[in-house]
Amino acid sequence: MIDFCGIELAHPVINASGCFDVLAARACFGEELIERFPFSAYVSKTVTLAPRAGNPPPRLWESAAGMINSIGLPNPGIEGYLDEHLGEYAKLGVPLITNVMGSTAAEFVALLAALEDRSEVAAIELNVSCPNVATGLDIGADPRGLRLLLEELRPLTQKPLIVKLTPNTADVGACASAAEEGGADAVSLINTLRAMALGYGGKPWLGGGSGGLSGPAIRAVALAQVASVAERVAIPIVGMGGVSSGADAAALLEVGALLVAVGTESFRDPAAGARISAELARLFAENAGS
Amino acid sequence: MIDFCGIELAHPVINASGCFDVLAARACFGEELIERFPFSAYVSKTVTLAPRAGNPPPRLWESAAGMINSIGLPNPGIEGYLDEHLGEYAKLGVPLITNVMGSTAAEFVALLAALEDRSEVAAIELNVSCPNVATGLDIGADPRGLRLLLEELRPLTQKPLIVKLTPNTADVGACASAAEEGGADAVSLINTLRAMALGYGGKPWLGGGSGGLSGPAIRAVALAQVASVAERVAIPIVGMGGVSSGADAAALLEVGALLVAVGTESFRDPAAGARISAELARLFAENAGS
Amino acid sequence: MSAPFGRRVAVVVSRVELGAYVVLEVADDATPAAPGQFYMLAAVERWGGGEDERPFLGRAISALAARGERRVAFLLEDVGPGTRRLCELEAGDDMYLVGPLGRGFVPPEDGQEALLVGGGVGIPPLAMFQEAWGGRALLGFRDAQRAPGASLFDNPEVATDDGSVGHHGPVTDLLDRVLGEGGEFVLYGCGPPGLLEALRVRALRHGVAAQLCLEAPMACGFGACYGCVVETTEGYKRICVDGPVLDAAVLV
Amino acid sequence: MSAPFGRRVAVVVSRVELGAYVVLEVADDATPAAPGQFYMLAAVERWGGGEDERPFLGRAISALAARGERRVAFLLEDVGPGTRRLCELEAGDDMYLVGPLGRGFVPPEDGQEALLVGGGVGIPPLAMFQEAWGGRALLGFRDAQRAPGASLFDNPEVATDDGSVGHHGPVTDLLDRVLGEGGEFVLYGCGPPGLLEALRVRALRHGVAAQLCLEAPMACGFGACYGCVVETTEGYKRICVDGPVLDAAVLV
Ligand SMILES: Cc1cc2nc3c(=O)[nH]c(=O)nc-3n(C[C@H](O)[C@H](O)[C@H](O)COP(=O)(O)OP(=O)(O)OC[C@H]3O[C@@H](n4cnc5c(N)ncnc54)[C@H](O)[C@@H]3O)c2cc1C
Ligand SMILES: Cc1cc2nc3c(=O)[nH]c(=O)nc-3n(C[C@H](O)[C@H](O)[C@H](O)COP(=O)(O)OP(=O)(O)OC[C@H]3O[C@@H](n4cnc5c(N)ncnc54)[C@H](O)[C@@H]3O)c2cc1C
Ligand SMILES: Cc1cc2nc3c(=O)[nH]c(=O)nc-3n(C[C@H](O)[C@H](O)[C@H](O)COP(=O)(O)O)c2cc1C
Ligand SMILES: Cc1cc2nc3c(=O)[nH]c(=O)nc-3n(C[C@H](O)[C@H](O)[C@H](O)COP(=O)(O)O)c2cc1C
Ligand code: FES
Ligand code: FES
Repeated sequence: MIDFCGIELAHPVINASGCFDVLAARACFGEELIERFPFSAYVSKTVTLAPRAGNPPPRLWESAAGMINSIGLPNPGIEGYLDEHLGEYAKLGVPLITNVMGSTAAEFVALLAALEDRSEVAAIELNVSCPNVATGLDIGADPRGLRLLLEELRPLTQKPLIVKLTPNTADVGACASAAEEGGADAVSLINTLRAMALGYGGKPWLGGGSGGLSGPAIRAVALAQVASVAERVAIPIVGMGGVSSGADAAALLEVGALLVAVGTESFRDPAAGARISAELARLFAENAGS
Repeated sequence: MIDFCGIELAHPVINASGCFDVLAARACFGEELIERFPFSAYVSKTVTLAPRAGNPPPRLWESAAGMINSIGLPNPGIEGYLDEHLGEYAKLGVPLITNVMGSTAAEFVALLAALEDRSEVAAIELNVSCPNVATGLDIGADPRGLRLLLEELRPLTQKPLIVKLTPNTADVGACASAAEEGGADAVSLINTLRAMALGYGGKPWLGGGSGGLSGPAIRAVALAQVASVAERVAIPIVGMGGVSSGADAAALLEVGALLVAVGTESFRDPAAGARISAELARLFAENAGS
Repeated sequence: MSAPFGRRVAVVVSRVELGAYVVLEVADDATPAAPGQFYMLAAVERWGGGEDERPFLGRAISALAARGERRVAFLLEDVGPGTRRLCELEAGDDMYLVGPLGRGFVPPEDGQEALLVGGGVGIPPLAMFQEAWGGRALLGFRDAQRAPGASLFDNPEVATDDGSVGHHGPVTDLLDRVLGEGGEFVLYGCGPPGLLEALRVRALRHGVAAQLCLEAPMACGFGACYGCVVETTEGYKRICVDGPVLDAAVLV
Repeated sequence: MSAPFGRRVAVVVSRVELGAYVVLEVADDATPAAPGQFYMLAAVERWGGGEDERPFLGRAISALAARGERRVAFLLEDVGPGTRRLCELEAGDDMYLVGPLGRGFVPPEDGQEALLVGGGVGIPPLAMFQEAWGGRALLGFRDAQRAPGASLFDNPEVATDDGSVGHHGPVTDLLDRVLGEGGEFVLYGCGPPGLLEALRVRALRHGVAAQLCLEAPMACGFGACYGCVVETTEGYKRICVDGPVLDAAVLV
């Protein structure tokens, strides 16, 4: 059992926000999904105050050892989320983490208020890092602003606050440290790297213009950022970015993460989380034996 | 012919700094290297005031669709460069660009002074972005500091100044714009992304601890950064990062680069520059025809 | 009926070339697919390292037939690094399989005649449809290299762009003739975007129902990434879970 | 003699398994390699998509022999994604080739006896050396699967770690015996780092010259990246251009 901000988790592998929709997956894979649920906690896709349709298609581009997405945070808004999704997620039997994004501090305040008396929500992840929405980036990339935001939000909730940092910054350690000073209970990283692709005729391919790079291509960047954050903060770290094997997960844990999140690899293998957590357990057992 | 800061170039493909050592290449490939020289200009490896041995090995790690290097800027120092290298480079018959890095403004001043009356040097590239050396990063990631540096350096030389921006920053457009305001004649990007790899036993593999990611893995990040810089500056842009084909080069030109630099792909194919420039010419001819 | 959770390894049992197409048969004893459903496929070995260092993600490929027992077949055309690698696979090679996925076609009601209108590599769902529920097949191909795809159907009517086989012109010429004859038709379409749009317009014009099997770049195929959306009268819909078969009436 | 500039495509003309090793012969009419020189190799198709989405860079592989005319041969052991892919290549497959590269061995002077001490997949430069200039071969292998590598030599003396073939123990046991016999020796070594270090120490102790063929991860093979350095008495040296063969006396 792992103690993550007071939440007990069966193993260190969770999903990355926006990379696993349990409702859709259940429709595809039936009860087997629940019986063999691959993650020790379930992180929701980013929820905003008002519903969002997301970006116009095309939303995907396959790149060298990775992909670029410009999904644009489609979600039913906090009300729709609470009314339609949360009850379903609760059936999973694992702790739930709700990922939220506001474009102003006031929006974050309202999001936290809406979640506060929902006991199904074990923790809240603050997305201050989405490269597709200008505001998320700006707050997350500026240490001072990030600290002020956390100082404002921290007193408003009993639930642990996880800050999802932006990787598109000069000094991610400084941002993590600012989040910690502001009262964050944990940090998670990395989100996607700002990226772009052109289609036919040299026009931007993605409907959203640019997007975010994920997958093995960013793995080594994630490792460096997690390592530098670990040198700066004492709060738990959720490491992610290109994890596709137990060895990748072990590397993130080695440099200081407490949990590991799997995003893109779940697209290639829906049960990747379970495979990675099994590989990780095997690696630990081998090391313990030697 | 392309006019790059007043320098005439036969085609838009040059080498990325630190990715092609003509002296060694000539020893390997003989005169054919000179006869079929793949680049329209030759950019030196970064030169510093004092000689540097570089980082302890291992210096390389192969990653998904790319590589991480922690070379650590070995170079003979500006005197050694001027005495032993520059004369040899001059035999190439293409314009020479000298890439320099100082760890203080005073060092940059001294480097510029040393180059000023060497007519072989057509332009100077200022490396304010090397992720292996703390100072380079700091100057390049902070727009204000970068502008001040340029304001100090600009009056000291007649030669065009190209600022090699760091990609490890929140807003590369702001940095580019600051460089332009400070008097830069061109900007070049992207340098390698800060990255890390672990070897056996979970210890950092690279002798330098961390390193820089290059190759196709960073291509889509490079395209996004070049595009955002192009929206902010009017000075010429040298685009690079993961270019391995004429199509990759065309994409960088499409979003606003005037020249394209080839780094890692030259390791896989020493004559890659020539192949890419030929592919680019073919693409242009096709588009002109259609 | 749901798909097994996760990605499984399946063995290619046969590889047959059908003109420009490749038909792979794969051993699999999971739930059989319904017409219009698809799988996410990848080669186990060497998935990557092609053009632009791709493929990386799995590729959505329609079930062609659940031939005999414990088999699923696919029809492939080499159009890029992913299909190229899949087309290379030989009997005995391993493949990753996720599926069957998505919502397939709804069969016609009594008294309705199913018109199956397919273009190029879009024919597999229709071949499976015809096997299950019958229907009249109108098929369009680019040329004689692709027209052999028609051999997967009973009594197909064929058109080719270059006139090398069957009618010289678009498959919609055949459709317009049939629609002109009158009858209680339902259209079932699968093929390139232009063909689907032509079917949507004809369905509207003739007041007949049409079920169209759509395509989009997909990262996951099971609703996880929200990448494969198409605009509908009810907002963006994920093709992989709300489709790939959608009623033409909801498309905008 | 310099290598052709750039990467060229060469065709594999034969593939032979030699125990756990694979010998590939490739058609190439460039400058022949000298003993100790190497090439940067990559498969033209599907270089990538293996373990950890590798290989990406070319792989440094020693010339084994310039057998007959316009041929170059390589000895490979599958130790990772790059060598695995190269080992897979069959006659008729295309390979990218850069080289020959680096500085090879300097032949012994008159009156000196060359002792060729090789370990495992490090034997190719020594096989080529013996073909060109003779010498007494002392070879160490892990086991009987690898010992067939000795068939590339004339009159080799063999040791294996598991004693399955020849002497049971390290190849340095054989060397110590020969050195004990006395004579005007020069050591030529190639193999794993531990063996090279053992040779360096013995060369020092016995006051004999030793030329060691070193290894390091290489990105380019032609001095461009500065990635392959080894520490010497004169500072860091690039193994690809200042080596791969270095005088043991300069190593620290
Ligand atoms: C439900 C469904 C069923 C399908 N059934 C079949 C089938 O039965 N048989 C069959 O052969 N095909 C089928 N397809 C189509 C097939 O999945 C796609 O053509 C697939 O993307 C081909 O991959 P590729 O690597 O071969 O080609 P790609 O290089 O991926 O090219 C295919 C198209 O994708 C776009 N594209 C190009 N580069 C990129 C990139 N880097 N990132 C994203 N998009 C890019 C372009 O529009 C291009 O024309 C189906 C698709 C769907 C959604
Ligand atoms: C001059 C020279 C001559 C050589 N001659 C031969 C020869 O004739 N035959 C032969 O079989 N081999 C030869 N080698 C060795 C061969 O080039 C290497 O073993 C090669 O790296 C194998 O690549 P791989 O992908 O198969 O294995 P890798 O996975 O690259 O593993 C090989 C070693 O590289 C390191 N490594 C592991 N992962 C990485 C990574 N991601 N990035 C960087 N390093 C990593 C580890 O130390 C590992 O043991 C030679 C090497 C040199 C320098
Ligand atoms: C399709 C897609 C959608 C994503 N949506 C979200 C999101 O809604 N909120 C969020 O915080 N991160 C989102 N992310 C980022 C991931 O959570 C993760 O940080 C990133 O993808 C890196 O991990 P990976 O390489 O394992 O995918 C998304 C990533 C992808 C690929
Ligand atoms: C081995 C290696 C050494 C490099 N050395 C330098 C250097 O000395 N100075 C510099 O400004 N950039 C250096 N770079 C960065 C490249 O010039 C280039 O910005 C980067 O590699 C991205 O391009 P690529 O993906 O085409 O390699 C180096 C890159 C590599 C891979
Ligand atoms: S392909 Fe991922 S949601 Fe449809
Ligand atoms: S391998 Fe690049 S310098 Fe030696």
